[in-house]
Amino acid sequence: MSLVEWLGLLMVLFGLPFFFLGTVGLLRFPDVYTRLHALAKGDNVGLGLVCLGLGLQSGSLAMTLKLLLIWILMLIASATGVGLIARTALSRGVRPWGL
Amino acid sequence: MFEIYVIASLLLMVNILVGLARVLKGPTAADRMLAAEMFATSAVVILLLLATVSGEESLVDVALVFALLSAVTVVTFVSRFWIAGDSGKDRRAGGDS
Amino acid sequence: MDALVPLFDALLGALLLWLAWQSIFAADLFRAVVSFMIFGLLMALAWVRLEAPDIALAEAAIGAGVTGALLLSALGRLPRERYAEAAQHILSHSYWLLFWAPVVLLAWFLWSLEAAPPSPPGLGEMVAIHQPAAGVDNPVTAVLLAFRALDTLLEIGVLLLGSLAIWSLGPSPWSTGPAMPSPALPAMARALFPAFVLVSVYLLWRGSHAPGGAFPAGAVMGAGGVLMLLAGARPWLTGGEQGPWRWLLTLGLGTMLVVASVTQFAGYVFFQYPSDWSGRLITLLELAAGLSIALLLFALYLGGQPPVRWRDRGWQ
Amino acid sequence: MIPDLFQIGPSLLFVAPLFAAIAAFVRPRAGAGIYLVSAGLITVASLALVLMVGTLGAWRMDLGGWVPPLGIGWQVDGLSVAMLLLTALVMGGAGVYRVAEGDAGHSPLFWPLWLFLWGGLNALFLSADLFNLYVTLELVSLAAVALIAMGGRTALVPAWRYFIATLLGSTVFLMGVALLYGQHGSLDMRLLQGALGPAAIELLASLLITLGLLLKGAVFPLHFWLPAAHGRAPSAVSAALSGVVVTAAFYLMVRLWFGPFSPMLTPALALALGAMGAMGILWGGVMALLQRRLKMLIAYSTVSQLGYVLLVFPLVASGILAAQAWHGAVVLILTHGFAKAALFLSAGVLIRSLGHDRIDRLKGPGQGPALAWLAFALGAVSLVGLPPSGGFMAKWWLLQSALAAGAWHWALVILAGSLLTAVYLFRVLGGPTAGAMTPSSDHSTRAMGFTALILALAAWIPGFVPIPLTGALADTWGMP
Amino acid sequence: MTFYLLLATALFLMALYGVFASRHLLRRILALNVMSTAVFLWLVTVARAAPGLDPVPHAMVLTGIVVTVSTTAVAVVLVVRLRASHRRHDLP
Repeated sequence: MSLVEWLGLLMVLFGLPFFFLGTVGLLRFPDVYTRLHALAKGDNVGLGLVCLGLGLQSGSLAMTLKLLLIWILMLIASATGVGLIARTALSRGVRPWGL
Repeated sequence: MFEIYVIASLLLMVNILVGLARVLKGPTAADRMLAAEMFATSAVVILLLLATVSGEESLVDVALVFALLSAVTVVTFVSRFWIAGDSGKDRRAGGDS
Repeated sequence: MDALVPLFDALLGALLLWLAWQSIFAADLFRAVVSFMIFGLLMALAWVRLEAPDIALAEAAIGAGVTGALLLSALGRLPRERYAEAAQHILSHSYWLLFWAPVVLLAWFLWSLEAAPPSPPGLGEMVAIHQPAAGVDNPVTAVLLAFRALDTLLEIGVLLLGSLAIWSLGPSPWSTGPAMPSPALPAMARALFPAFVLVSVYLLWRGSHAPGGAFPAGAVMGAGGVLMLLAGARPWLTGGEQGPWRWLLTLGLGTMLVVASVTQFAGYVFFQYPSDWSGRLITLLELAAGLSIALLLFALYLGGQPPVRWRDRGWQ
Repeated sequence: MIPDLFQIGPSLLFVAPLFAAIAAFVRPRAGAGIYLVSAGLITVASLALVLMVGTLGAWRMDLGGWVPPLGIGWQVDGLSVAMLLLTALVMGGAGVYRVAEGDAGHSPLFWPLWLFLWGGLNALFLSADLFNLYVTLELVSLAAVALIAMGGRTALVPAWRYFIATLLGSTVFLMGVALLYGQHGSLDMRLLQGALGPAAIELLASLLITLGLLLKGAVFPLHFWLPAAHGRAPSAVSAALSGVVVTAAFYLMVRLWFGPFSPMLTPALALALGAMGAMGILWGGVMALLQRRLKMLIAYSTVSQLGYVLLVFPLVASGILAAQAWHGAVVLILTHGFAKAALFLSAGVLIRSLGHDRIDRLKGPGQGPALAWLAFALGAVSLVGLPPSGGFMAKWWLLQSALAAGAWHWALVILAGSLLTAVYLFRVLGGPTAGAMTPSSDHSTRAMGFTALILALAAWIPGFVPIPLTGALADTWGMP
Repeated sequence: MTFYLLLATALFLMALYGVFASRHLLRRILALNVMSTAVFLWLVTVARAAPGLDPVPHAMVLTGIVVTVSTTAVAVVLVVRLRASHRRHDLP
């Protein structure tokens, strides 16, 4: 295996824990707003690292671009989605934890 | 290396299984929706890992479609079902809508 | 690794069973719908495990797109009471036969399954032999648009008929605009729309030699339309009698009917493509079907006949 | 090169209604005109096919030139063309009735849906491929549910019940098809014919398919959805549903159990199917007797009359005069379709001119247009099975077979069912014959009554000229 | 592959029970959807077990998915209409 592939594997392995932490947050955090925070980490950082890592290993430009596109799409969706849900929750009167 | 990816996808499945607790518990609809979004991301990663393991390129297309359409579900959720200003329902964060 | 794959299958199977149970029997209706959406998500993984990426693609495009949006929208129109009596037994008078007959039959079948495991002969070899004559590289496309093209014609007919049936029930039941003015939503829709077009064109192009084709492409495009609608864009599709859109909705079915019947006058049998033209005709059919499917799925989502003139909301 | 009529004829039956549906959707104002032109074309083509099969014999088509099991096959034999003719006359007649009714209050989407229903039915009767049959069944159900819902607010619940029942039926049907495909790698009925044996999986598959069809055909314990759906729909739609759509399920049962499934038709199974039919005859008859609204009465009568078709299984299984029983069942499907359509259409005329269909208030003088009552009476006589109507021929053949086999219980059921039919139909007819009838008042009511009359007369044809019909039917593949 | 056949059978039976046992109309639609998915799962498993990966069931399932989408959409809209005009969303 080449150095680039090792690097890729390393990035994937670094990315995966974000998902497990995201689930821990989803289960343990006290309200919607904090859970949104936990979710966004998995979506953005975890998926980003996995996509980059797999892209490094794929060795084909088209595949790498596709993986990057997946990450960007997920970023857009999760950024807007998190904002919309938080806004809606506030306007529906879901009280943030500790207030 | 591929064994690691298979183990990783297996762990992600366990992750989904554990996360289902949030779908069960709620309490608000948004919590359940969030968990579903989380699973969508996990499924994308599982698909990407399996694509690498099997060398089947079309699995990346499936992941691409999931990534593209994950926005549709959330936006429908907040504009058709869990609508803003429909207050009083979630005041104590216990009443499910 | 050999031990891991059955473990993966077992975990997937357990999750699917649990989610199916939740989507049918969960006390809370929204929980049921969310479970059903997750069920669809994991079914895509099952299709992948069974080496059917084309079905995974279709399931992903439709489940996460129009079906999910439709279920959520309908749920928003229904009263929000809790449903405690999730699984009431209403197996009264005449239902018993219908319910117990298949149960007994299938139980008996399971018992006999071990004795004689099914050994499917399949048509894989026959498709492989005749596929060059159909003029496409993807065997599934060859089956869909050459060998069993009548099924595909009727399938597009069912889609068109579904929209007509929905329209005949009345005007669209849900308000169309965004529920909450948010600057992020139109911005996102504008950013994503090129991606929707790009991905569906890509899927249509892939279809000739790999999993993809008219249906996933159309489904992605239709879901893109739903997103634009929710973000406040004014749809092009209207309920009036004028305009090109009625033609476009019927384009897929019409093209297939024309292609199927015209060749008869040149001495071919019904639905036979002249051999030199086969590949090109199939591409034409895919294009027409893809365009119609996108519009038809969007029309299905509307849930009723669109207004003759949409209120001009513009970009908020 | 001259187009081949054996190819053009069936494909015209398939293509014409779908093209017309598209045209009627794109140009809604011309809907009725488009319908009339296409209906004429399809009816002529159906008649031509009957003549061709009667004189030249049955044939098959391999669509696209792909030979099954790879491709989809169509069969054009006696049974198919008989059903196609039934469809053409009932759908054609009921459509003309709808044209005569005028445009007031009609959805412009009626014609596209109606033509889709017709196209789906034609595709169903032509198809010899089990999966293709599933798709056509779904097409027919979707069109039917939308048409039922056009009956207004009270039709929504019946439409829903029908939809759930028929969707469940389709899914169970598809499960059976999937099992068969797994075993044999083929979906073509003729290819499956030789291949199926009495193995467990195949028996299970055939039973699942039959269960789905029993649900779609509203056979006795599963009839719960039918009366309200057929009673609440607009009259033209009720005529099409009772006359053709429900019978499609019976057609498939006859086709399958005397075709590919025949090795599995054990006496016990035949007895079970016959018993369900007999229960349906009696139960539907009693329920019809108890109805207070005319259209509900006619709808329950469908449950009762179609029960006769299931008697064909034990009668054929007994082996004596089997062909007689088979012909009787098929002719019963045809005459019932015509007579029932006539009944629903004349009920529609009565509702239009009297404003209600309460049976107790139908009695008395001056009750409505004579033409509609005439059509109703003629249809009723055929439905009861009095000579020399077509319904008589059908029931007579069934009875003969039962008597020859010494099956007294079936003979008794046949006679009791006819007696019940006579009682509930003449309960309706008892009123107006006592009073004076008025000639049809306006032009459109007259035209509507006239279409009902023509359909009622069609139900009498087999009583007078049985030979050509049985001649065409004789060339049916798989006939006992 | 027997595993997936068993899974399909279990899903089919569970959904069949659900169609009868649930009162809410939307739930029945979900049950019918699970039921047809079970049939599709059966077909695809059969295709996988056939020699050389049989594409015909794949095509059948793709057709079936489109048909299911249309019928589901019509059923969902019918439920919404029923609720609007009859104030009810459960029927025996």
